[in-house]
Amino acid sequence: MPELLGHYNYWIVIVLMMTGFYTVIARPNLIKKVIGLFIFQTSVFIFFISMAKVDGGTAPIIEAGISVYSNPLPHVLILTAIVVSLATTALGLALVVRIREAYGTINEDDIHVQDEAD
Amino acid sequence: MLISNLPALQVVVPLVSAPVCLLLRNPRHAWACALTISWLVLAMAVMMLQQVYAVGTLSYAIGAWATPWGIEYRVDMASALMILVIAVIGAVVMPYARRSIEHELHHKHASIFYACYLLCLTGLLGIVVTGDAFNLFVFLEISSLSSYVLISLGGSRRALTASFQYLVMGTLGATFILIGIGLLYMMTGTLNMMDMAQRLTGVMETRTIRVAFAFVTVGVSIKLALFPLHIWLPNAYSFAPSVVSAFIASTATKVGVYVLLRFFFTVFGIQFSFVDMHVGEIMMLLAIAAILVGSLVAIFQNNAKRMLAYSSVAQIGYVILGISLATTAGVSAGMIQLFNHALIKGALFMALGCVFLRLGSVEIRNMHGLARQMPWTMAAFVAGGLSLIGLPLTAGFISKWYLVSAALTAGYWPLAVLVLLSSLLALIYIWRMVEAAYFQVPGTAMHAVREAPVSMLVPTWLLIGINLYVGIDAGVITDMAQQAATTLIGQTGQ
Amino acid sequence: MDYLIDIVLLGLLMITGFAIVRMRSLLAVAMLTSIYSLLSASLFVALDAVDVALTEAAIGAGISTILMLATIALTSDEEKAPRHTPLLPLIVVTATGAALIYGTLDMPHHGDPDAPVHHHVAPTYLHDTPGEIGVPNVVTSVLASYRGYDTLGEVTVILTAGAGVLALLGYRTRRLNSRGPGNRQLVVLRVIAKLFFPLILLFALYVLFHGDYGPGGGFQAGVIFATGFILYALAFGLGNAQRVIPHRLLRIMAAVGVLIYAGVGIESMLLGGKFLEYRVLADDPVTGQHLGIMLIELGVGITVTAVVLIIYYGFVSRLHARDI
Amino acid sequence: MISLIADILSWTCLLGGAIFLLIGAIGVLRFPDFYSRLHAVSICDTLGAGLVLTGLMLQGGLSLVTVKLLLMFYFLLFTGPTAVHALAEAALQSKLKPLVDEHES
Repeated sequence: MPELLGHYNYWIVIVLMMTGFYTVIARPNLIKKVIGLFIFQTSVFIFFISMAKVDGGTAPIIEAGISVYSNPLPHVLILTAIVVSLATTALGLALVVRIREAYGTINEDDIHVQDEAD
Repeated sequence: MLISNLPALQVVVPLVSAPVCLLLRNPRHAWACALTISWLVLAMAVMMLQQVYAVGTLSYAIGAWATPWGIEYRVDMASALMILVIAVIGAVVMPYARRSIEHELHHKHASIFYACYLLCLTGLLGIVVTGDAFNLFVFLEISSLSSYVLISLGGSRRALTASFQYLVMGTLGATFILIGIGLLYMMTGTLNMMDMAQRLTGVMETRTIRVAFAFVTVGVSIKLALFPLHIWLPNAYSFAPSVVSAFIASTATKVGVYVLLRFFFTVFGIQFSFVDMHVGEIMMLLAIAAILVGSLVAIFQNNAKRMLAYSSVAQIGYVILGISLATTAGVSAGMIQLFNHALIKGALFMALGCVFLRLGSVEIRNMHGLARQMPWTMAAFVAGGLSLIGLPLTAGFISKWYLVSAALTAGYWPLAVLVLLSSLLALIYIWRMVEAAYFQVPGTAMHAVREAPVSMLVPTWLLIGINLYVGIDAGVITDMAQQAATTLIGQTGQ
Repeated sequence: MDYLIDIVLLGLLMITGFAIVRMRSLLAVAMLTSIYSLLSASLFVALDAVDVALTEAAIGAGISTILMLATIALTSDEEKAPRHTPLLPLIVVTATGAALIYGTLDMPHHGDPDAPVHHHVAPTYLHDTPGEIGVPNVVTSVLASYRGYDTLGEVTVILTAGAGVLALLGYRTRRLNSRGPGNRQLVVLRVIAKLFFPLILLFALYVLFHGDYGPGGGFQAGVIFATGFILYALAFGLGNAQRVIPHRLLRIMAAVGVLIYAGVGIESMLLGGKFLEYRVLADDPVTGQHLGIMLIELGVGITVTAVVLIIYYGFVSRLHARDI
Repeated sequence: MISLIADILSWTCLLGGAIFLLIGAIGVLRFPDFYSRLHAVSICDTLGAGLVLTGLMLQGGLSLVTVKLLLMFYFLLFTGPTAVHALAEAALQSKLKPLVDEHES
């Protein structure tokens, strides 16, 4: 059973990543694109945290009587990455607001049509 | 204290000054701050280069934690050369920036602009200095986020969409790199690049490492705008403020190339990258496509900035072409081209910035007879253009010479023909500008146009001057590039 | 049992993910995104990453959702159907996914204690932290000390985002409605907000200073602190929140936080150590580490609070300016 | 013996809480309009979450965990009704009419 399912976690995470990736490249709505990026990044975080897990381990906070801890390093990396993703999301959404004010639409196809007309 | 902490200071000084700049409300003060820091960075870059010459590769353990537990800063010849490129461009662009920014930006955005410029500088320097894979990702994001902001500050509404497009593609690229680093970490258990290279030898055969290689390559290729992934670049360069176009066009993609070199040669090693994964052949094809498509599309552009942007796509192609040969001669040709192209594109975009300041437009059809009104600016543009084409006595000639001879030595004579052919294409698009500016009858509105201010002309001509100097006495640069290439390729032996 | 929780949460994540792709109402998509983030935070707890879970819940499910809702309010709620069939994206995504799955085949199994990840660098952190740093939470020690430079980079990233939002959205003070929305309807919300505002701030301080011993630290504390003010602004109007913590002050705070962090690094250089070498800050190395970590967490907290509020003010002041 | 009783009690609470949460969820799906759905939601906040927390407190015994759970319970008691109230208020303000049986009116 574990032999067969040793990677099930990663496979599902890959499907999740691709859901976000697809949303980014296939949807013309700009907000949807930002949301797609967010999903993509969050799924990558799950991937990192999955690799940190040790069977039978606990959270890496040292306590007497516990000897097996999960790996703290990916946790640290992902803490950093989460903040980066917040920064990207905030900047992306601010751009969307300004684009809407300038073009009156947040649909990529419509924006393209307006740009062509310029 | 100064010398021993030099690698850290190189990045920390601009980092600390960015929030200070944000606090200075007066645009003049912010500009003065950014200018001082840029020159300081250049001074440190020169000192660092001397250090590397004197003692070889520098290693600096941040927080005094031994590698691989802490983050290591590692400066070898290749990184020292890149730092020099970034620092030179930064130091030249800043004195130029004041007038241009006063003209193109609302004054209340000025201090934010300078803060973001310093952050971008910090990010680019950090990428080059670091020896830690994840730290590279963090600084990549600093430079990317600040360049999105800088591009969005361009006046037109298309700057916003250009910035958004760059944000989406850049974040996808960065996430791909993050996945690649994650896979590498999973198989090696370390993040330090040198340590990673050593521990990779045991797991080279696994499929996971191959996928990691593919993801890092694709992610970095988005950042450096390699041919099919370049679509963000023309818009970003065309609609950004002039100063930003000059700065980013001559540094950001170059740093992308540097990251690619680091991963190909230092982390994965030449054997794995070029023999097992055949990345050389793929890169060569993409580079050829980039050179041809970029040059051809550039010919048909009516906006001069857009034309230069497509030309950048082609020029990146040359750099990648050199690297794809995977010989010391090829890589050093790539590095020379990288250095020279930074100088040329910086100068050309700065000349266009002067034009935009006086003319309010960079459409070629508005430039009829411009050379009579702005002789110095247009002369700078022509000198830069000649270098772009690769005429003898210019820096462009040196890089093409080394590229062609590297290709011939490696036995790829059609590449030599390709380089010559694309020089002809470059001649055509530069000629379109020259024809408009020198040989067309000026319109009536043209009489009001004056020459650009001295504070903008001098930096532009400074770059042109370095350019011509390199064209005549190339020894310094080729020497450094060859050393850098030897260091990179030599590391593979381990 | 562990696996069961894993599978259930991953299944829920898949359902939410597909719903996000399919749905056309952006308001619903924003809420689903929040749910997605909360589900992944729960998964992080199941995978022993409590610090990450706290951050994800605060940032992903909290702040990001608020920003998405504000953006939707400023733009529009409906998504148009795409014009062309998404054939190329489908091919790209399938290829990428297939490549990744191919890559998993040689990976160590999930939870395998013998994986290389757990054997080279990480055990040293777990082993040396009590002696070298003296804090029980290893995530804090790695974040703030061993890899403290990454964290400095991360604060810089957040500062960049703040500067970007300042440049793009600015802050419109002129036509701000200081009384906020209708008074009578908001009585309940206001009473509760008054009750909870100090509690939230207190909790933020707890998270900040308890980060050495349990999950928490500067980022989480900063976000929670900012959330307190966001609640206040929701109940009493942006004008009143502005009076409590003015925009000008936020800009200063954002810069000062980064300066505190980098200042600690420079101070350690001046004292003869390397950049960010905390142990030279005090006579005893462990005390020095404690002091350094405390100071940088404070810097992080200040910058994050300020930037989150700058971003929030930026979005919401546009909303007000448009309504009036 | 005591621990057995505590276990039985706590599991009863947990199961009861789960059932109420399920009922609430079904209600949200099945009820015809916004206001009646709100009615269904509020059972999740109060009875559902309350019972689950009580069950967990019984599992935790006299420890710091129980104190934290109590604090959570206290928070939920305030925030749940406030959130529902704010939602209903917002719906009313945006002129959403409650669904009323045609025959009676």
